[in-house]
Amino acid sequence: MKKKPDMSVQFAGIQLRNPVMTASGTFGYGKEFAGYMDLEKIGAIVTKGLSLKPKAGNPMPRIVETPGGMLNAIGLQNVGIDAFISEKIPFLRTVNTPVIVNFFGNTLEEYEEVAGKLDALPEVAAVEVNISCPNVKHGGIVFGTDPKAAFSVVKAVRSATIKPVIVKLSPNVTDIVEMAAACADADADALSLINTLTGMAVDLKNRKPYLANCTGGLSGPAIKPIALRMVWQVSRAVQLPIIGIGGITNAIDALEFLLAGATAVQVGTANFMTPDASQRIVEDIEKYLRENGIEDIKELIGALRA
Amino acid sequence: MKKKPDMSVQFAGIQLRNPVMTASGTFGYGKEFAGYMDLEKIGAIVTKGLSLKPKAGNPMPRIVETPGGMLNAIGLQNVGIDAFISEKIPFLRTVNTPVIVNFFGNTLEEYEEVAGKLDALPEVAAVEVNISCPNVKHGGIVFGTDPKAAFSVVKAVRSATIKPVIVKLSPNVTDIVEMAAACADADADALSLINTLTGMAVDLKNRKPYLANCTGGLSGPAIKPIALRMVWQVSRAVQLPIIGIGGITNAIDALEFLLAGATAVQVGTANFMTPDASQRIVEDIEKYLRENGIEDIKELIGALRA
Amino acid sequence: MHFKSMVVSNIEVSPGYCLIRLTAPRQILDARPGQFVMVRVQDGIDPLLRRPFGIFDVGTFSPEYPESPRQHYLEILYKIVGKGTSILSMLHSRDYVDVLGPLGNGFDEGEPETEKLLVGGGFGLAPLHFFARKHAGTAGIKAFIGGKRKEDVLCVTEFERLGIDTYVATDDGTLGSRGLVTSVLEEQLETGFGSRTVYACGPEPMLRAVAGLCKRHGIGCQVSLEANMACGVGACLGCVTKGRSHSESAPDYRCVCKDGPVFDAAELLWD
Amino acid sequence: MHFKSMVVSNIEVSPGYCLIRLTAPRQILDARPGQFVMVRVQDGIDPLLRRPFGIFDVGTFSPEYPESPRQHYLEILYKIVGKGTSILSMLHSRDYVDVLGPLGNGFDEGEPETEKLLVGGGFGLAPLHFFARKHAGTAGIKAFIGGKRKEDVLCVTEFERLGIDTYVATDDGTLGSRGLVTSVLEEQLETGFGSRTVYACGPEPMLRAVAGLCKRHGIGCQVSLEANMACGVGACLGCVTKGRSHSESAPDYRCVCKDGPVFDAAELLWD
Ligand SMILES: Cc1cc2nc3c(=O)[nH]c(=O)nc-3n(C[C@H](O)[C@H](O)[C@H](O)COP(=O)(O)OP(=O)(O)OC[C@H]3O[C@@H](n4cnc5c(N)ncnc54)[C@H](O)[C@@H]3O)c2cc1C
Ligand SMILES: Cc1cc2nc3c(=O)[nH]c(=O)nc-3n(C[C@H](O)[C@H](O)[C@H](O)COP(=O)(O)OP(=O)(O)OC[C@H]3O[C@@H](n4cnc5c(N)ncnc54)[C@H](O)[C@@H]3O)c2cc1C
Ligand SMILES: Cc1cc2nc3c(=O)[nH]c(=O)nc-3n(C[C@H](O)[C@H](O)[C@H](O)COP(=O)(O)O)c2cc1C
Ligand SMILES: Cc1cc2nc3c(=O)[nH]c(=O)nc-3n(C[C@H](O)[C@H](O)[C@H](O)COP(=O)(O)O)c2cc1C
Ligand code: FES
Ligand code: FES
Repeated sequence: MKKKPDMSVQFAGIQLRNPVMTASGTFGYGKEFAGYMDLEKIGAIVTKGLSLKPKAGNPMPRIVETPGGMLNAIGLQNVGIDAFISEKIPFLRTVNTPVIVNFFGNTLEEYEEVAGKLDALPEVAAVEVNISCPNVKHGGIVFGTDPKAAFSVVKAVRSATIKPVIVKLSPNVTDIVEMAAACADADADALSLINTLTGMAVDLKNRKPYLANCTGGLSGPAIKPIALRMVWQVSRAVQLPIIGIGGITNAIDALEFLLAGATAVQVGTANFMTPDASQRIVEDIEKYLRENGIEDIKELIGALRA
Repeated sequence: MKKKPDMSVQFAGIQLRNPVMTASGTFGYGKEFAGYMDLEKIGAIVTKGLSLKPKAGNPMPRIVETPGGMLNAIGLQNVGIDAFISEKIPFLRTVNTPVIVNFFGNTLEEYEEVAGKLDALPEVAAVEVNISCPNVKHGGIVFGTDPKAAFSVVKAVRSATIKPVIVKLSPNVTDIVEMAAACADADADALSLINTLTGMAVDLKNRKPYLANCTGGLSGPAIKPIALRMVWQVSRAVQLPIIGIGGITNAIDALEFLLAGATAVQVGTANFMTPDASQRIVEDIEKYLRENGIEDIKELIGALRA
Repeated sequence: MHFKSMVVSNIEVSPGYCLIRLTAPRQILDARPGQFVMVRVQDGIDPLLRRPFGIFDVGTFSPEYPESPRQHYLEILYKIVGKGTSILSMLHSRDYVDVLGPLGNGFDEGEPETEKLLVGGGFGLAPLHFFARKHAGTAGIKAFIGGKRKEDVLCVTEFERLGIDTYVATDDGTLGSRGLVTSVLEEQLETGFGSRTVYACGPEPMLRAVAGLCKRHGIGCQVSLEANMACGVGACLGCVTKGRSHSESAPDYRCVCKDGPVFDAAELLWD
Repeated sequence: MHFKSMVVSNIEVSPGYCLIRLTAPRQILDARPGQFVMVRVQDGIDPLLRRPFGIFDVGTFSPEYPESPRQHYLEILYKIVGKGTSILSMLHSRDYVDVLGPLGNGFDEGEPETEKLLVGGGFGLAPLHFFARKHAGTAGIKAFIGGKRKEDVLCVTEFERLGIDTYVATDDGTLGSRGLVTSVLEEQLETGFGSRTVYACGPEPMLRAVAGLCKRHGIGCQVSLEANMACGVGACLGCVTKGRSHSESAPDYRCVCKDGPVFDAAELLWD
């Protein structure tokens, strides 16, 4: 009998019992999965992307399966920050697991305002800034595909909150390291990568795009190699802790991300395959550590010999 | 009994009996598959990427399966243009199917020189320029991720050959339309998209990147949604015929690319799943056209109602 | 619930339609008609997502081998349409699947004395069958079954065996009257009287027609909707439908999985 | 060839190792020992690529049911290591797989009077078994089988049944002598005389050791290599290995699938 391995990780001033979180938009506000797993077994819950005002999202259909993945064009539907505080926080308060709130804005000012409101909430362990959104004031250029725009968003958020600021990067860029560096320059505390890749599905029968929105975000196992590559590139170039995301469905996937340089991981689409995917991953990581005589999971972070 | 549908397509001065070709690097020099299918049933054969001198390629392992796809880091191993002419052309000459030669260079000058040599070969119906290669003279920046570099490569090739010039785009960019437009400005005749996405696989047991080269190119069904999206974006913005590539494994996939705006398609990784994949796709497209009373495949090109 | 389930039987009941019986924990007996399950038909990533299916029936049976305890089951009536349902149709008894459910809200089962008109087409009969099984014997329960051709008309025997008056219509007239099932329903609505509710499940155009009919006749109508689903538990917002008051500025989206799949037709926007 | 093939039987021959018999066209009888096939274990994209397996045997059998014609088969001896081989191990008789092959070059079978020393470990025994079956009875054929534990030592009964002297070594001494099979081979090389060739198939370190041994003793050595493969026909260049004269400036890569999988050990670079 080996002794219980140390699964805890810390970064950006956050202390997690283990490195496994749920990814924004795939886990609702936690409560939806409460009947299917123990929310207190995972490292953190990341909630659905919030905006200042409630957002309607896109028309239907919004999701479609693709080979080894899925496209979603939810369109960031959410209840808005006020309803989040009144309707969602009370449940989350009862769960002894850190809550990280993902949010976005249509303008710099909105980012700043939401960050300010979140700053006031003791239940929020950290904020995760989704910068994969078009800047409606500047011709719809996506904040997360332009280093300068990313820099200003992060600066704005940084100035509005003393909570740890995690920036979630878009993979739809030529140079992910450049984006990561811009966020580091703007004093982000950590980086999450990756968000979804822009894709499309075609409905041959009706000769239409399958999704009402035409394009959607690709997630799931299909994107894992791209996510791993980006985590690895960024971890070697930028001195910020990284949360690895993209196609993680089991403990092996999660451990691969740690080796590639991630301090923690998020589980997204896999929650749809198995509602307790995140909890199982925690359990299986622990089993792996035991079986391989690894006393502290932190030994694995960035341990890839390349 | 309906009459035989017209499967032919033409673009950039090339006339094909049908729009289905094989993708470079997945079909060798044609001969490798001769025993498993009828090479005269498909639209064109695109050969393995050629360079001026023979190229060794990367150390092993070079390939690994990923969810719904595969990574390859062949490293552009090839026999070089001279051996191509002496050893590969003689067989290809015996096959009554247009041959499109994919090639690349490490410098602008090399691109130009190979294009010049190919220009002299009557067996070559068109050239396909792979611009997903690092420019060794300029700090290794990949030609295909910088519009200016892409423009100059295409210009150089354009000046060296009167054959149709097809430019094969890299998907590892923020803005594929910008890249396509740069190629159009440089007088490309057609565009092929997409090449592979850069990805990585990790060997947990040995704590190493799985591929000797660390990163590799992701291909196969996993990338289809990204490829479809890019074909659709480019077809709406740039007035050049497009060859759609990425994860095509069956006739439905191929038809989706045509709807999204491709004039023809290439079948890559699917050749490994079924050696006669490209021929089957031709047959099944014909069946689809018959069953749906479509007399001319050209009706489908760009027919997506978005 | 989330459970591993063993295939007990899996038979083709009409060309292209199969009925599968799956073992389930005891609590399955509490499932309400109109609820559904999300099935993972095989391990791996192909298919990636679960597939939603209405509950056709639940119950208890004694396995064939001696001394084994009685087991509970869940039945799904499904149409083979794509990858997931093809794989499902090839499962043998003793194979395993992974089931999430029962999910969503069932039909509002109403007062015993209310006349209940069940209207369904294709696999939409599944939840209606479960409903009928529970309410068989109550006054004035009637079934209206539509389909393109004879083969698409399911469950007639089952309904008749439950002693329910059953009306059939097919587009091509190969079974029952020729035309739409909504025409048959309309006749009924015009002749009948008393308190009535319609329970409908089937293709969207049919539901739309039924909802319109009920609105015109001022009678209650519950519809069970379909939507592409990823999570099934209200988390992904992939499956929404527009609520009555929906507008771009004041969105009123409801989750088919969590707020439905059964809705009061009057609560939805039928634009 | 490229053919759909029916599973005739699929049995576990040792813990973690199975032998599968697959129907094949008549031409399979022309397969040469050392050749391999690429198997697509199921439809769909998971797994995506074919899996390469050496040919364990080929032959002809009479199906059980009366009046059916005699059929030809191909046998594969495989170890369950990952997704593809797990799925393969769950196939029942009458299931289908898709086979490409025979592929590659077999062993150079040499002169009848040459002594043939077969050296293998794990599933590396598969092609050696096929070779032995063809050459059983010829003078001086001997088999050297290695493995970690007893369970990894395959085919001993088969070889003995063919009347072949068989030497076994396991790392833990649970069967045969304790230690590496190469030590046993070395003893043999030191005592024996006359014209001899070694035929080796197994894990890379073993092949390297065998190749070194043969070089020192100046005798011929043929090795069958493994590599990750995509196409199996020499098109993708995914499976190369370094030839003797390889250098960065003058590359000499050989395709394991097309130029191999069997190579003269002296033709390769063992760096
Ligand atoms: C609440 C609910 C209850 C249902 N009950 C039944 C039932 O009792 N019997 C039955 O046969 N079918 C039922 N369906 C439809 C069933 O889910 C689809 O036919 C099935 O998912 C098709 O899967 P496939 O892989 O065979 O098809 P594919 O077309 O290959 O599926 C591709 C994707 O589209 C989705 N999809 C395809 N058709 C539908 C559809 N009609 N509704 C929702 N998603 C779809 C699939 O789930 C999958 O994600 C129900 C759907 C919902 C939402
Ligand atoms: C010429 C040749 C002959 C072979 N003969 C046999 C045989 O007779 N019996 C047998 O059991 N095995 C044999 N192998 C090895 C066999 O191909 C692998 O064990 C098998 O591919 C593993 O597949 P998997 O999906 O179970 O494992 P996974 O590890 O899930 O496979 C992942 C990927 O790695 C590849 N891979 C994994 N292990 C190997 C390996 N050792 N060699 C090549 N590719 C590998 C797979 O093909 C697949 O693409 C042979 C390999 C080669 C190249
Ligand atoms: C249905 C759905 C909704 C999502 N919503 C959000 C969101 O609101 N904010 C965000 O930053 N990411 C969102 N994502 C992206 C995921 O958090 C994650 O980055 C992505 O899905 C890749 O991880 P995966 O492959 O594990 O799913 C969403 C993903 C899905 C599938
Ligand atoms: C093994 C392999 C080798 C390749 N070699 C080349 C090449 O030499 N030149 C090139 O332009 N593309 C090359 N490609 C990319 C393919 O031509 C194609 O663009 C890509 O694989 C996407 O298509 P697919 O998903 O159908 O495979 C290669 C792809 C693979 C898998
Ligand atoms: S399926 Fe996810 S919210 Fe309904
Ligand atoms: S496997 Fe493709 S060249 Fe050998």
